[in-house]
Amino acid sequence: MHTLALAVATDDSWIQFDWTYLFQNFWTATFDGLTFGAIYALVALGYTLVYGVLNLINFAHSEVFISGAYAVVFTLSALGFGPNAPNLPLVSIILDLVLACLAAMLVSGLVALLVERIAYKPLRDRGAPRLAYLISAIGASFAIQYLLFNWRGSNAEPAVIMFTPKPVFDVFGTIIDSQQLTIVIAAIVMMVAVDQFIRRTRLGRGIRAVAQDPDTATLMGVNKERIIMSTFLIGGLLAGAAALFYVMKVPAGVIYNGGFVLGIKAFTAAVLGGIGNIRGALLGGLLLGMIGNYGQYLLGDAQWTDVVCFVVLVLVLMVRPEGILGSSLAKVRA
Amino acid sequence: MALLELDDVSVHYGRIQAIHNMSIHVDEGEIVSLIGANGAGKTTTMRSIAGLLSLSGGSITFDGEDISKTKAHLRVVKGMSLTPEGRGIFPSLTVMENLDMGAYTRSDKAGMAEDLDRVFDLFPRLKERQKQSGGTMSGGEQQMLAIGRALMARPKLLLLDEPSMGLAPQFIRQIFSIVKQVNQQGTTVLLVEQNANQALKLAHRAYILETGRITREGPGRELASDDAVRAAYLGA
Amino acid sequence: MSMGQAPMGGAAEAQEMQDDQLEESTRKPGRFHKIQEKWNSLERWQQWVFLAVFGLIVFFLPVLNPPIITTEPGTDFPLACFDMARFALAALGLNVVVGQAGLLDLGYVGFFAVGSYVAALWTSTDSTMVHIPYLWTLPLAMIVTVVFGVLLGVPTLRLRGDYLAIVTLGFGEIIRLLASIIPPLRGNVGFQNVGAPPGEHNGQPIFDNSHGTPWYMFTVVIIVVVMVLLGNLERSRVGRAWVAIREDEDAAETMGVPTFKFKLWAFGTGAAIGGLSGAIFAGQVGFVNNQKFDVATSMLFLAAVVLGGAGNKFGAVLGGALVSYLPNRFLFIADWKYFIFGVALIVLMIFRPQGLLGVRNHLLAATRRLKQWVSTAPPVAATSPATASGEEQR
Amino acid sequence: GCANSSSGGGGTSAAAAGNNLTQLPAVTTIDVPKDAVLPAGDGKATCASTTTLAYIGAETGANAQLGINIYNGVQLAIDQHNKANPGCQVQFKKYDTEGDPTKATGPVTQAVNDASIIGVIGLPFSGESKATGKIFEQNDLAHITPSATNPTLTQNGWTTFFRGLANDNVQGPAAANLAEKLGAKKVFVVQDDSDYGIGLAGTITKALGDKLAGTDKVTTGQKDFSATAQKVINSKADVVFYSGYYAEGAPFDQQLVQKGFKGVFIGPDGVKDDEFIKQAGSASANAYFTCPCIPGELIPSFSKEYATVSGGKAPGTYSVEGYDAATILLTGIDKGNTTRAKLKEFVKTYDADGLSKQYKWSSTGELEALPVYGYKVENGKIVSVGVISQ
Amino acid sequence: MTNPHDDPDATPPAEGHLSPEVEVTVPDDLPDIAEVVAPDRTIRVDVGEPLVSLNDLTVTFGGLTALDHVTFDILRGEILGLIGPNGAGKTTCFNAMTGVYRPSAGTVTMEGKSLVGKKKHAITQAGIARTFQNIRLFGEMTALENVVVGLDARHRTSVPGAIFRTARHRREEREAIDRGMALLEFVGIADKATAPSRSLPYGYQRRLEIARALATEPKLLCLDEPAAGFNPAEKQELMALIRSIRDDGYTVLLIEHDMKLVMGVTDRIVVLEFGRKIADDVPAKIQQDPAVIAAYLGTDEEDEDDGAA
Ligand SMILES: Nc1ncnc2c1ncn2[C@@H]1O[C@H](COP(=O)(O)OP(=O)(O)OP(=O)(O)O)[C@@H](O)[C@H]1O
Ligand SMILES: Nc1ncnc2c1ncn2[C@@H]1O[C@H](COP(=O)(O)OP(=O)(O)OP(=O)(O)O)[C@@H](O)[C@H]1O
Ligand SMILES: [Mg+2]
Ligand SMILES: [Mg+2]
Repeated sequence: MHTLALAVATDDSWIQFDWTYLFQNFWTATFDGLTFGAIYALVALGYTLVYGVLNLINFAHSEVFISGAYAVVFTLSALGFGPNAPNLPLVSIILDLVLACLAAMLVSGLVALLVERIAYKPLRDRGAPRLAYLISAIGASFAIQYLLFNWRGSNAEPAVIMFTPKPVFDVFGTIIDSQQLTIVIAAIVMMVAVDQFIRRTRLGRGIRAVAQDPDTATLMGVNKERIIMSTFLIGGLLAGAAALFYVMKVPAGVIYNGGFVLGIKAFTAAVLGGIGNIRGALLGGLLLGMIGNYGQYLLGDAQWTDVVCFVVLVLVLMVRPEGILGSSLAKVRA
Repeated sequence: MALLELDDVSVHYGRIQAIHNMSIHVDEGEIVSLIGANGAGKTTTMRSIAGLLSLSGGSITFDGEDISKTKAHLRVVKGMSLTPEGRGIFPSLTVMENLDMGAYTRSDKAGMAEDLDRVFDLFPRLKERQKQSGGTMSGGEQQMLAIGRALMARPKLLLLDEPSMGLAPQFIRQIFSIVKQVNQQGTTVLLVEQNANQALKLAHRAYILETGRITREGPGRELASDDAVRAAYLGA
Repeated sequence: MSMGQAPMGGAAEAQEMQDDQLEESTRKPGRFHKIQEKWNSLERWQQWVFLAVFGLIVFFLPVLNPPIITTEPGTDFPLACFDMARFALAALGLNVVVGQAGLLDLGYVGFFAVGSYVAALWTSTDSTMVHIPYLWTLPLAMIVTVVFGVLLGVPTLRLRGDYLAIVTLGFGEIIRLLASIIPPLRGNVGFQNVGAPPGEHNGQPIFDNSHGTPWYMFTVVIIVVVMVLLGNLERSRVGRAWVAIREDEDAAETMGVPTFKFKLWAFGTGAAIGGLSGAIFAGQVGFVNNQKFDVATSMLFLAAVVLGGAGNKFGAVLGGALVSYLPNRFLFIADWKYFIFGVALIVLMIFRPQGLLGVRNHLLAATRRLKQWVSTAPPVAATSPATASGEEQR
Repeated sequence: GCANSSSGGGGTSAAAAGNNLTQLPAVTTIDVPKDAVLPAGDGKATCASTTTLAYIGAETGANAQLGINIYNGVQLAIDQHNKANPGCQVQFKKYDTEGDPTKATGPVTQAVNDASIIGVIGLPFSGESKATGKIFEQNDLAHITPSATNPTLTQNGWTTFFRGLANDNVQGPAAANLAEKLGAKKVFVVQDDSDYGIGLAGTITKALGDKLAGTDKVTTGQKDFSATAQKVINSKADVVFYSGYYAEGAPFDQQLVQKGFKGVFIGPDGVKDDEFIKQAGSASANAYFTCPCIPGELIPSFSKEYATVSGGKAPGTYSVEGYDAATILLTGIDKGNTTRAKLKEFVKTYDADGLSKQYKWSSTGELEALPVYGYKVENGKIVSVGVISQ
Repeated sequence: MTNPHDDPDATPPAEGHLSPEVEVTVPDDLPDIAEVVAPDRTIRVDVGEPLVSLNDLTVTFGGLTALDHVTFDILRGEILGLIGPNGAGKTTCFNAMTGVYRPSAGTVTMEGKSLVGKKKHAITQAGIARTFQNIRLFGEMTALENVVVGLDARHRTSVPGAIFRTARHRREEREAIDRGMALLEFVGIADKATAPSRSLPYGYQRRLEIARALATEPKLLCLDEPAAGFNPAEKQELMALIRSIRDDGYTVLLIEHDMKLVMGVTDRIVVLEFGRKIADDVPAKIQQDPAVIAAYLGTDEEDEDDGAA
């Protein structure tokens, strides 16, 4: 191997397509992908909503999410959950999970609102240019991460295991367990609810109006500030829910910078689906989860997952420059 | 009784003063017109009244209440509605949704339906195009939409910033007659117009604005026949 | 360092006044403004003297090692200076893309990485490739990164705004991941003994990876050259096309600006400078592996550009230097330094949303002549406009 | 030992469930070399008051814990030395690299420019060691790394570099040996993208021969391992060797068990940490570890003293190695080697036991005697199963 | 109500005696003029020949036919008015000509060459410039810089040329500033040359848009409602400006709802309604055309003196 080009051309050992393996494991890849994809989707929604209204990539949203995950861990630990799946009746497990979910939503929602008030509101009052928001967002993201770091240290929180997944049914020889089912169904239900909320309610109409022309929206009697806060709040609440599912899936995934990578994935999902579009976020999240898994099975190596995701993103954007469902939030017809 | 009163109002853009100690009033039931050259500060005045710009001096009273510090969206609730210069259509909301936005603060279903009928009567084109998105309407169609939307708010005070801009002649006439009609139904109107002739004929009273200062005031017809005004604004 | 900019007379000054008036709408006339006025009131030769002294201080910064400014004992000051310089250079390149042309690039570190790898592949003892002298890798790195820039740009530059942002972010990640996956790039194992410019002093190589000063001065010279050349670009149809695209892409296209072509040029120019910066960095550290080419570094570059004032090349240099300097200077607050850095970003954006130096695009040369023109121009809106031929005006 | 792992993970040693692997019993004592050199020396040493040793490596950032383990060990050695030797008060300085190769040159240059520093403990990670080895070499400053295990580090011709533990070429075969002892038939190897993980995976793959059931690669920061876990299960392996750090190893093991994996999980020194147990939860019961490190907690005297500098914490991975490295440098100083050149020569020719092992370096800076210890998780604690290398 | 064929001013002043079909290039070496006169511009005197032809031009949006088989020519040297009720398709017609929309049928040709499918900037370089119905200046740039961007359409400096400041680059820059200032003076806002364009009052912004469009040295200048928001006095000035643009050798296509202005300045008027052409004639005839009156002008009772003159 004397030149890189030669290496790429001749040494095919580092990229091999194993289609049979992918097909053998197709359904596993799909269901596993959907589960994580549902989490991406919920987080993606926060990006999409804020983007739709303020035209701004809320880079701190990943920290909104991870704050919720901390809340889940603390709540569940306080309720006695630990490294072993508890031996509790189903009802009380569900109750505990709902409690944890509420706690996470509360914390994430609060953090989202705080970020809005501290990092964005003052900029808005000063009519700052768009790039300033981006940097302020990055600053907020840094600050929250290192606040968590200084508080909790560089290690992930100890695992809290909520329940042992039970097989529910069998599709094409692949077993779908109760955990996967819970996550995917709950995520979809929540997203649909939000979608309907935005499409049908007065607040939703206000959100869309502010998204397009904040000044004129004000002239219609829309309270712009309230709309913006609501948007952050909704995004935060969903991120909180996502945090619960995330901890379910990765009981030891709660670490100060754990939101960052997931946040980028979720943001990618939002763009893939068409940023600003709620259904796009759902679709993008689920797709991205599956695509990553397919890539991994096809190329036989987890390190390819992200490469595959981004390549697919570029390909999709080349065909549909505004993402799959590419129109703006505002275009969701009532 | 004065529905709207500006007392000694000043407005700045940064260090540039756009409005200098302006005092005007609009009485209940009146049509008042504001005339001035490009850049005189008409739009600035309207935006300040609507609350989009903050005052650097003076006060605004509406319906007997000092609203100088009131947020813009609350002024809408109190009963004023501005059709901004450049129309301010929500480009990807449909025509129908745009009209709905006009009634954002209202909750009386029956009244809203009635107003919608009225708007569709005035502008049949809007009825035809209910589902088209606002941004793809032609310039003139957007202007109709903007006025229609303002009517949906059923305001006490209607602020119109150059409603005839970009309209075909027969529509300009229509707009003016609509303004008259709306006024007769009880809405007070403050009208900014470049179409000074018609505006002055329509208005009960008018102000002339030059570089941020009121220079003349009087009944519309009187100003319209004033030679100096004619020379400056009517292109005689 | 600012040949092109020093005499801020004529139109530039007038423009500044105007700009300021607009900026003032968001804040009170601040300290910066007073400095600006003072500066403008100076004679031209005085400005030059100031600049010369300032330039000398900057150039000899690591040697001066000023007490309060120094990053020691935490980290070696000359090396910290070098780090500032390479950040500044990278920020300068990103400024073309983000600040001038308004293309949001969140994967700029990808170009930086490519430049580093070029230097490593062609000079490191761990590389099996043909070896060439280190200094040759600098232009080579620029060429290779431009190729990457074009490869990325051609399919994606048609995308608008934030779609481009995510694609570039993805590009940066792909470069980093490929560096891990492709065996010849040696992933985390990396390349040791990357080359350096030649030269010895007392038997010791001058460009040693523990000697920050020569590296720093070398980089500063490059920065100056790059700034002069970028200044030339800015005051040409290219710079104007970039700003026009930033302001209103459709209108620019309608005014005859081949927007795609110029966006590609912006990308290419930015990429080349990023690659150059990466190659210099690789030479100084002497070791390249796949770490530190992550999204967070891209964000730091972006923060540098915006902090200084997007669109302003002096701002980019200042921002780049600051973003690198602050964590080094405040090493002693240990784990709190990044938290404070994050808060500082927010606070700075709140109090100077347009960046430390604000935007100043001087898109035309010949400012003095302009001043004459403007002062002799007839009053506004001549009632009967003359024809466009010149006779009447002279 | 693992005083903090009160979480009570892993009720039983569950690895046996559902497979026919043998269990290795835990050991409760460990042989410390009888004549191990200790920092106190004979108490009669004299040296200049400026004599300084330095630790260079992570103090902050994500990799801080390893650094803290090490410099606490160093601090302990220096404290003990200074207490015993009133005539020789050695100073201790610390430089923070955050474990980042691109940041390391600054602090290293700063340290080598400080003439009072005559010996260095560090740098902990292979990447930063690579990036800075040349600077030590040029300044003739000896440094003993207590934890960098990449084999190529000793192939640079550096005369100032000394590795205080076995490199990955030794740990790999030892891990294969452990799998053998457990009676494994098929071993699946998963590596991360670190220098360490890749190198180690390479040697173990080689040592496993036809026992290798498959391989996969994961990335740092990865959280979802479902596909990799599925691959392991598809391969029907009874042992998984995870070559990387616990941050990914723990969630991987957890997801592996959740997917139904019944075999044994083996991790190297980068995984051997109480954090692994905390983060993998009950799944950690199936875990074994390999480590070229001696279990410090089984040396009661050390363990007790260590608590005085660590604020009550038990020794961590590489605390003993840091302590030993410092001891060697301190011994050199006590013997009057108070210049960089002399101290380097002293280390080069050093041959004596430390707490953990015999220290005698080859010309390239590798140790000659290299025990690798095995560990496992039992009742939510890491316990040693004794030396596993041959 | 002028007509290019009998108005002596219609032909460019200096070259008025040359016969049609002759191209006159203003030479570079006349020091005074060379700096200000468009260096690449050729003034053609074959006045009256078709410059741009629209043939069966059709544009549809979904089910809506915004332009329906529209055919007309724009003749060299004339000011052509394009009027019609709101939503008749005037702006669409502009957009189809300037490459914003792709026609679903029909052709647009300029001097025999088709413009359909060309990029927007290519169309500008081919010689069509336009202003926007909603002003779209480069807000952060000064007035002069805005104009110079337009001029750049004719510049040839390459990127390396700009980096290294070649002789051509310097010459082009010098010329650009001179010509840019001349254009600003021409539209009457030279003293605002160094003001950021977004701080200019609306009326000046409109003028600046015209100057910027002229800077691209178009053969055809399209103005979309340039008088919107102007008061009658300002409209008078604008009329004079449009005339002088034509007198300078440009062809002008004008969309405008102000009848006084349209009738006063155009040589010929095309009327659209519902996407179809319903009339095409000199202003005097258009005013009498019953179809136009019905569709657009309306019968005016009282407002003689404005709008619909
Ligand atoms: N955002 C702004 N920043 C700075 N100056 C402004 C701004 N908006 C308006 N101005 C200035 O304020 C003055 C008044 O402008 P305004 O838009 O109110 O005028 P107008 O009477 O509505 O004119 P037109 O008839 O052109 O609409 C003008 O000189 C204008 O340049
Ligand atoms: N992108 C689009 N999608 C759908 N309909 C459109 C689109 N663009 C224009 N139209 C419709 O096409 C018709 C013609 O529009 P156009 O803008 O050409 O009108 P115009 O003659 O310029 O009118 P005005 O004088 O009001 O500006 C209008 O009915 C408009 O609603
Ligand atoms: Mg106005
Ligand atoms: Mg139009």
